[in-house]
Amino acid sequence: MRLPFTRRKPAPSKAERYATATQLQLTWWRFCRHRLAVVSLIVLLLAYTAAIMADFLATTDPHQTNAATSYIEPQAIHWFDNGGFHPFVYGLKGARDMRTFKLSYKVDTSRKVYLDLFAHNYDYSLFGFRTDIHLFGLRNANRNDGIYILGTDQLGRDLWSRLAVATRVSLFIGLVGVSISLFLGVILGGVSAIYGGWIDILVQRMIEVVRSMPTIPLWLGLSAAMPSSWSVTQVYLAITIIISLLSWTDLARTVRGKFLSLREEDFVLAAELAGASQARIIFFHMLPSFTSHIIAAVSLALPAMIISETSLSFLGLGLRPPAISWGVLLQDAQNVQTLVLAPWLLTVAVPVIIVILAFNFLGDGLRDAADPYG
Amino acid sequence: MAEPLLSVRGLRTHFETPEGTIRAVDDLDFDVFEGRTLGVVGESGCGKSVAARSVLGIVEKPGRVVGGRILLRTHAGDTLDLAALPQDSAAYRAIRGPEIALVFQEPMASFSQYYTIGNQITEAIRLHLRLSRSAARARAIELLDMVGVPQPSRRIDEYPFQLSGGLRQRVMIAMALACDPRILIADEPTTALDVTTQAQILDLLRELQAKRGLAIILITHDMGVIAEMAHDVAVMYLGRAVETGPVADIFAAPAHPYTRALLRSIPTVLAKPRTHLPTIAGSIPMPSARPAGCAFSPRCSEVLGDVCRQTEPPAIGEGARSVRCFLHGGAP
Amino acid sequence: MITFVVRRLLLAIVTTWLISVLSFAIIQLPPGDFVDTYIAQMAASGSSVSAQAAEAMRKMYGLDRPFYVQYGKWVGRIVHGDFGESMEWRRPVLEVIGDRLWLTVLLAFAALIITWGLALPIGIYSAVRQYSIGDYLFTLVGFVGIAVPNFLLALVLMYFSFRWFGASVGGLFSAKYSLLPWSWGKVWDLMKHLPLPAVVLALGGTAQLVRIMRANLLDELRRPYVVTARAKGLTETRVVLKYPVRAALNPFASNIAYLFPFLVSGSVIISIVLGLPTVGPLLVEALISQDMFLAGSIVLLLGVLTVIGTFISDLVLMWVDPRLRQGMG
Amino acid sequence: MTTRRQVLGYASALAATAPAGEALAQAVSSSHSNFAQSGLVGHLESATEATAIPASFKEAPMLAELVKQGKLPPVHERLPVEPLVLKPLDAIGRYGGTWRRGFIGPSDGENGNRINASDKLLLWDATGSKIIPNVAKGWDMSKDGKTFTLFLRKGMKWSDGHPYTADDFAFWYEDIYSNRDIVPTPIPDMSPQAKPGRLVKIDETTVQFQFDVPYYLFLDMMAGDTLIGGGQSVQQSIGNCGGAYSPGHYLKQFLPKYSSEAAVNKLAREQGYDNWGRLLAFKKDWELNPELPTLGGWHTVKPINTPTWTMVRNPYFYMVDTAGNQLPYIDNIVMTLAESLEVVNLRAMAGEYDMQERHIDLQKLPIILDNRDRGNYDVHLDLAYNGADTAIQINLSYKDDPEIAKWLHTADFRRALSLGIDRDQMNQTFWLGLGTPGSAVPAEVMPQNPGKEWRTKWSTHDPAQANKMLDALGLTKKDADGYRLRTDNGKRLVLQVEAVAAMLDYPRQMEMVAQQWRKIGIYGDVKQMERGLAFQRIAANQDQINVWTNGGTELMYLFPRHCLPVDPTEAHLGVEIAKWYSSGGKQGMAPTDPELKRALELFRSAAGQQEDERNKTAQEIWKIIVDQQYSIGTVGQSPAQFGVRLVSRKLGNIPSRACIAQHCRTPETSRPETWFFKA
Repeated sequence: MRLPFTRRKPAPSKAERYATATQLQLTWWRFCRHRLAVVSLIVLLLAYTAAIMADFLATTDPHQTNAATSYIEPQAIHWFDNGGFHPFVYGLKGARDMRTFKLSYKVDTSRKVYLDLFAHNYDYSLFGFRTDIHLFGLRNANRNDGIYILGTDQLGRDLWSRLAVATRVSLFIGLVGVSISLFLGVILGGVSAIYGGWIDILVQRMIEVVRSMPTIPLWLGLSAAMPSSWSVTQVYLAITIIISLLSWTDLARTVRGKFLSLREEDFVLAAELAGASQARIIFFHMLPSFTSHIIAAVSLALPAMIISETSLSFLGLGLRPPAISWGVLLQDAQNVQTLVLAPWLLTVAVPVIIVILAFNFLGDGLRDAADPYG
Repeated sequence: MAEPLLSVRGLRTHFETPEGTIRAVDDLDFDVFEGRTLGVVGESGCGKSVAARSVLGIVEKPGRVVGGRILLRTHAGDTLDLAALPQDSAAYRAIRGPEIALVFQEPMASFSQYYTIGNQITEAIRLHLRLSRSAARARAIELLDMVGVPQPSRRIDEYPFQLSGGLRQRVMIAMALACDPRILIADEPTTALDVTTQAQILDLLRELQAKRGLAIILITHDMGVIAEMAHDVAVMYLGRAVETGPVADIFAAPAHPYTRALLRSIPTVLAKPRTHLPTIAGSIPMPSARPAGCAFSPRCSEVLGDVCRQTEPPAIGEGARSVRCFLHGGAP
Repeated sequence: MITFVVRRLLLAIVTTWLISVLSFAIIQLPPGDFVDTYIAQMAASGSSVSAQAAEAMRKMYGLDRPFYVQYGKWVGRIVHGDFGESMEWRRPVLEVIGDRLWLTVLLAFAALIITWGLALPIGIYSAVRQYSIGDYLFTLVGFVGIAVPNFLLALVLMYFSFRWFGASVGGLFSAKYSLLPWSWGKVWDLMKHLPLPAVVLALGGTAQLVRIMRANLLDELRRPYVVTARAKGLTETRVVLKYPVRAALNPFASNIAYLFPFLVSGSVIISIVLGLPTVGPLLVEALISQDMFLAGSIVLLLGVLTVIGTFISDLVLMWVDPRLRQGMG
Repeated sequence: MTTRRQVLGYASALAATAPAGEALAQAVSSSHSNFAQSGLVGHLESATEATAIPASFKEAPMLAELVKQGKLPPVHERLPVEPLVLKPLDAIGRYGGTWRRGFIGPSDGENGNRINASDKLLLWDATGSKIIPNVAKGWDMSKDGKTFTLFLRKGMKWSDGHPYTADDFAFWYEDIYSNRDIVPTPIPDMSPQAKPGRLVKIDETTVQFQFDVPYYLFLDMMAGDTLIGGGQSVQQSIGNCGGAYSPGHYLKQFLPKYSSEAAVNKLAREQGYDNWGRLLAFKKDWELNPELPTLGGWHTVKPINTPTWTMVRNPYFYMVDTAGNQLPYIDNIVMTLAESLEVVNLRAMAGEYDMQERHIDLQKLPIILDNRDRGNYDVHLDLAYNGADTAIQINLSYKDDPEIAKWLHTADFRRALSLGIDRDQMNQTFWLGLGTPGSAVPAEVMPQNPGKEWRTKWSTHDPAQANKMLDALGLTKKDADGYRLRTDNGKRLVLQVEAVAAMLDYPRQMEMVAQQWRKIGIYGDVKQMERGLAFQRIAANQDQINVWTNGGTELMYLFPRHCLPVDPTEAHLGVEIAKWYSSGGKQGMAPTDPELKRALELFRSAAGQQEDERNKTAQEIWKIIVDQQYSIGTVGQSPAQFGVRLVSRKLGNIPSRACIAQHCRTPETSRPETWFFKA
């Protein structure tokens, strides 16, 4: 089979460009040959764009509850109507069967509700501008109509709209969190390796203690300690920080380990002999030679971070309703009645998995690309 | 003159990459004789190391020996064409070590840090010579002693990182000689060492050669080392030998402009102080971007014109000497 | 050598102490104390605790004393092997934890075994056969493993166990045995129930270790000593297994200890979803109800276990890395 | 006896469940269907007391065995001279079997207490409206309501065979209740208008409670789930010391009085307790101490703090059926610890429990019904009488944020909040349409219900009206999102609603309410909270609005904490006011709101009033509560709590509908002693 990319010498045409290319350019060119990674990158860019535009993508207010639309299963959009392209959905008639106590919805084919692009719905602010324009919406809708692409939850809220908002929350928690822990990790790891001695011991103890703590109790304790008067945003930030406080250790260890092993390497000795300053050695000789490992570690840290938010919100220790995040949405699926009566609530897992996959492939691609042996 | 232990003819080692074929070694000829040292010299990237690996059959993917012959006269006395053997065949493995051995650039990196040197030496011995553990160990100690490692019976249980650079290289050599091969490929054996150690290592090699009639392929970019060590020289440029011959002759009368250029770049005591060493104009092109005609023509100060730029100069020569340059005729 | 071990031991003790303080502090963080929670629980179960009873309880449990006094009391007892009494369970903590700790360890350990058992060979394969179909396949599976939060797997598992075999498949014992004391039958019963949760638990860790192993091995495979080894005429398999794999094992080994708390935390989540009788649900319950001694002891015990794990992995590390070993000499 | 007749007064109103039926019909009218058709709601029924005492007695095989071995006296010696004779609901049962059930940990003691509430001195009948004899065979109350006499059963015995007499009351009163080391201050139940009452032994089988002021309520207190009348199982476990009687012959050994402080403390330390207080707390707790003599149908053999709380039949139990078989029919009860409520429900559906009504989640009803045949159980829906399974409780003594406090203490503001709630939506979403939307008042069939109109007073969905009222209050300014602004600093007016994720899914319910409040421009900031934290904030007067059931308020006097701020231990409506009330004005904060003052005065006066007058007073209080909307009712009279009953098809004598009420000690009023496993 064909290699998706390789580290071999370049084609004649490119010869000169390669000869003069910087390490960064080379990395980028190599990365571009890693198809999976490129695809992932695009997926992630899309995901984050969607996250930023969440309210624009939402079709109805993600918080709007309505008993009459409880547990509606995903609804098909019909694209063509009397010959032309007129996307529409049928109205629904819902009732609770008082023998089985199940809600059942019948499609009311007599009533067609048409879709509009850039329809007006609830207000929200995008980049500081207030607007009520949404990517698409319904024209002649009554209170109970909606475009339930992914169905609705118990409170009759549109899952698609909720998912959009949840994505924003969860994706950015991961991003903020990882940058904090990356910072901590590189600084502490580097310092501990370079200065060694008691500093090293101190940092090592810190790492060991933090890592020897099963994280769940830490979480529980800390989240329980959060003043209940805090706003969702405050809780959100606090949680982000907590996650990163618990996950910088891996990065620190990687960095330290690599520093130590590299100190032995000849080229560092050479540089030292050549009288290069320590800083120079670290930043010009050592760091570049293991960016790959840092990138690999980050590529693992980020999804791990997203997962921890998800898991903890799922446990009810992270973000709590009415805040919306992937974890909060999945919490709805924690009981058997949802699994049986509204299995579509599990579809939330799909974007979670896709995004985390993408992050990993991306990280893998970057790792291979940035590899100094290339 | 006696017939060579190893004679390489038209060796071609290519790397298949999306960017096209890279002809790292292309139509290379050379001979190696018992008890003599062949110096392979050239700027880095000219294919020296690939050539060495080709001979040992350890070219890494996607590299492949695509042509030519590697004729080896074995202990047994029969002649094998290694180029015809699959790299990972048992037959080829039987060559590595007992017939041809390798001494490698960075002594530190060339050892695994996780095993004692004893372990790493005896491994080969036990594999090829089928000796018992104790016998193998005895032999290893003997080898260490031979290469001048002090207190070998103690050192044998030490780890590479516990040895000095010089010692490491000695051990490296000992390991190479473990199954007494007749050909030793020394790939930049002294590059990583300081001058005095360099000298010692070279002496050691010479001494061993004298003792056991070892044939050495000395790969280096350092004409000085060549002058000191080699009997014969092959000057490589872009994957082929542009000039070969006895070291004395070549130093006395370098025939190829490239050889001359190289020689000019050796510092000599006679040179006037504070004068720049003459360097070769331009830089070595990518092997994948090999110029048409004589590969050296773009940098050649004595280029004859289109003939050089269009047609490959054939190898011309009498006796042990041969050169690929139209200055010495052969022009169509 | 000896000094190394001693030093590690001392550090382990310090760590343990820090953990004990931290765990106790964390339990103290939430406002209110056990009695508040207790009253609340009673109210929820349609009963009540009189104000007098509440005060009496506070006195009884010394909740009216300052933090350090309570901590001192706690640690003082622990030194004598008495972990105090669980306020909620009104029983010695160790009794309450009882089998649960071992079931937790067992679950985590089972997951650990599965993790290594899979990660090592797969990691090696993926590195050696980089970009082969197999590599892509394993990488994909591995990534999915990382990508699917284990509680999600647990959820799905729960659903099917409910749909197909009825509820108690969730637990670690079938209804019949959960009542009985330990017996071979019960052990066998446990063995039958263990694999599913263990696999659910192991998947994430496995995927990560595979990646680590692959990454390390890829780096090692390009080192000169591999060429040297080849030049000795060793078979490729032997070359790879003896040299680069050994080198790549190093970071692998140092990772093992920290897999454990990871697994324990994971086991908490899936135990809650699947209703497994591990310390997980107990701990969460204890923390919510601020049953300090119980929660504190559990966190402490788990912490200690992981410190021991770390210590062991340090020894392993020393054994696989002569640089360390000699350095200590 | 007069009082008995009075009691009968409203019993008849209830015994026929027609009115209840109506209520139900109305409850689901919104779903254009009547869930009566589901056939899951039966009529209130239970075993009843028979007058004739059988000539001879029979006993369970497992006991007969012990008698043969001489380990147990014969049955007629074990039974009281006048046992309580029950006429089983359907048939004379057969002995044997183990009742499998689920519990969720040591905090779930009520799970067993309620099954053993046969140790209550008095109980209520199947309708929950008529007081009937239980441990006490009868009672008498003096005309002036100052003395109350209980008649015990001659020859009745503790579960260890020791006679149960008036001495056990004396012991409780003198050595437990009056011991200030154990009970620091007198309990309100025993001290009407803060005047302590006395408990006096008249003879072996007669005890008398004497009070200085009229205390007609005491009969109900005795029958209710109160500190005095709750019975040994609940009132002497979990650190409580009520219950009117105690097994003195057993507990004496742990009291300083009968040896010495030093001696009992030594004993305590030997058994691993800090002091005799803790030892006693353990020894008198039937959930924990298998040795403890009890009166209930079953006594603990494996304590509650193990994975399987196990009980076995009490060989000296004081009830028999009409055929002379000593009850209970069922030999053992085994409760297995479930790691979570989810697991309880799953196991119940898998048929791993024989009868479970506790911790069953109404939301799961559809699946529960689907699994009936696989789990081999029947499902009954028992409707409660309290007005609100979810009551939005206003902290009437809140003061941390003056602006918020001002509004919370303004009647029209509270009324507007109430009018802003769409209760039908809640009923459909969270009660599957099985509840009754409306105010906090108890079911119309209850004697304390002030009248139909009070169900809807201020308790319909009328956003327009609500908005008018709020505007009228001066809350006219709104922000971009349409939320009203504070009048002090112009920031958004934010009400903190503290919802505990216990019992019902309060947080999610409040999410819905908060959404509905948006339409009246009120921002409800819903905080999901740990139980402990929420209750602690209530106790610390930090909460603004909290959400809880008003269960128990169907008989207000017996369990007032959910509708009036009178009990500091659980004061949903303002702890400072509760302190003020319970301390007779010594502590806490006097209510400034005259209506609230009036309600509390009425409540205080009721204790001394006769039945009918008392109920009138209760109706008055309810009118105030609803008119003022101190406690905003949403949906109630539903099966949401203990009301979804899964019963194995193997069980007999199961009533088609049980009375769900705090004072009924559900399921005790269904007489579990008479349930049995059919062949």
